[in-house]
Amino acid sequence: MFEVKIIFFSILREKLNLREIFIECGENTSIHGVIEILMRKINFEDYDLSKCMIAVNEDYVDDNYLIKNGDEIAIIPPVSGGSDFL
Amino acid sequence: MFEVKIIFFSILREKLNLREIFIECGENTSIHGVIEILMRKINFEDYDLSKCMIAVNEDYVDDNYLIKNGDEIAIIPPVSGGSDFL
Amino acid sequence: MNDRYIEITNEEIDFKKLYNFCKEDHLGAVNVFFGVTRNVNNAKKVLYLEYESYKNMAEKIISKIIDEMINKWDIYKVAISHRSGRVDIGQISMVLVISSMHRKSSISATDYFIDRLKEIVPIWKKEFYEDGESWLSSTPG
Amino acid sequence: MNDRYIEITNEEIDFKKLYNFCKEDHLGAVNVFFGVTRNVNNAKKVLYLEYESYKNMAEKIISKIIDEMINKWDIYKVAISHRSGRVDIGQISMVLVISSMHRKSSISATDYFIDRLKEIVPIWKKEFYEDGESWLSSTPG
Repeated sequence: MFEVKIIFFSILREKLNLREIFIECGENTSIHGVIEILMRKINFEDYDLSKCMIAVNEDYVDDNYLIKNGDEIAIIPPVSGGSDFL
Repeated sequence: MFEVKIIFFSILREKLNLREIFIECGENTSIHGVIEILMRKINFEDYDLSKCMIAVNEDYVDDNYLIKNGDEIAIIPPVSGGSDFL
Repeated sequence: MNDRYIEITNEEIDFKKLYNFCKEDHLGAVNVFFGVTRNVNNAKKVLYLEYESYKNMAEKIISKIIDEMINKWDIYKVAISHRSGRVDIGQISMVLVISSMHRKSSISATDYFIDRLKEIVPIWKKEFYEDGESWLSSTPG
Repeated sequence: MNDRYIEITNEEIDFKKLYNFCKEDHLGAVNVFFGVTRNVNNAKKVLYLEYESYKNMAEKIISKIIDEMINKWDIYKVAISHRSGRVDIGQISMVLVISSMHRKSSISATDYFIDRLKEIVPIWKKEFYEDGESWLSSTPG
């Protein structure tokens, strides 16, 4: 078992009133598995996590990525830089 | 008969060492006719006038345009504004 | 990497610095795109806005987009500055400068950069109105 | 016409003036293209150059091109300044500013303007080298 940090941004950060949490998970846990653990721990209400992208250590990864000790996982809601000028 | 002013630019102006001339022409002379008069008056050497566009009173016209008294005719060699940045 | 300058900043964007970074005496074309904070969005009056970013990742992803651009077009240097924090109406929220020999490449690359920015760069915008606030989601366009 | 600012000038181009002319609080996008005098052309070292223009006609034709652009794209304001006379290496020879709600229109219109400039605006460039000088002719590209 090891601990990984999960960070939240923008609408999710505000909705959850949470900037980051640490969760425990076992060897060979995938991003998919991390999200499942997260959804048991946290009430996301009506927020649809599936529209978020996931980054590990500042790079996008897919659901099958296997997390390692010390990974920083970020939940990335749909971005909106540049929406001033469409 | 009336007089019209013809003005030259850039490579033609330098080649002819001439900024403008006045030529006489009759009613119903077309641009085509003006160019013929001009070629009898001036030695253009190897310069191919057919690659120039013609403007009358600061608007492009075609060869059939009939000149009027007081018209300002400009011989426009191929332009090269913007050739710095292709 | 000496071919790019990337910043996410809380300060007013210094356009001249970005321009000078990109300009070279053998280049003929410098295209600059300014994103400006609008006072209206979706027919609602906007008072000001705030950008939030995942700063390090945003800079890293922008650098990857620049790699993509350099693979696609013959461009020379790229400088990009995007605001974070509060930005008032009429203020510049983003400046993108691209230099190239020929103008077609810097203009096409500008368009491409903004498409990718709106897809994958972790920056978020929140608009503040007289009667509330809302997080924006990039709309296609 | 309050939607355009056009000048052919012997002075250094004042970018800020053009930008301020085009910027409006309800617009999100301002694209700026800088044409810069290059120190090399066709593998020849250029010392400086001179632009000659048929000034009144150039301004009139530029205004027609802007009409064409406004018919094709949803753009808001256009400001263009083109140098005449001697321009040194690294100096700005042209600035084109276009503002719009959405960036696609100002970027596309920028590209279009430059195509048309090189076709029909009566401005000519002469390059000066160590061993001579030559009038340029716009090359396709």
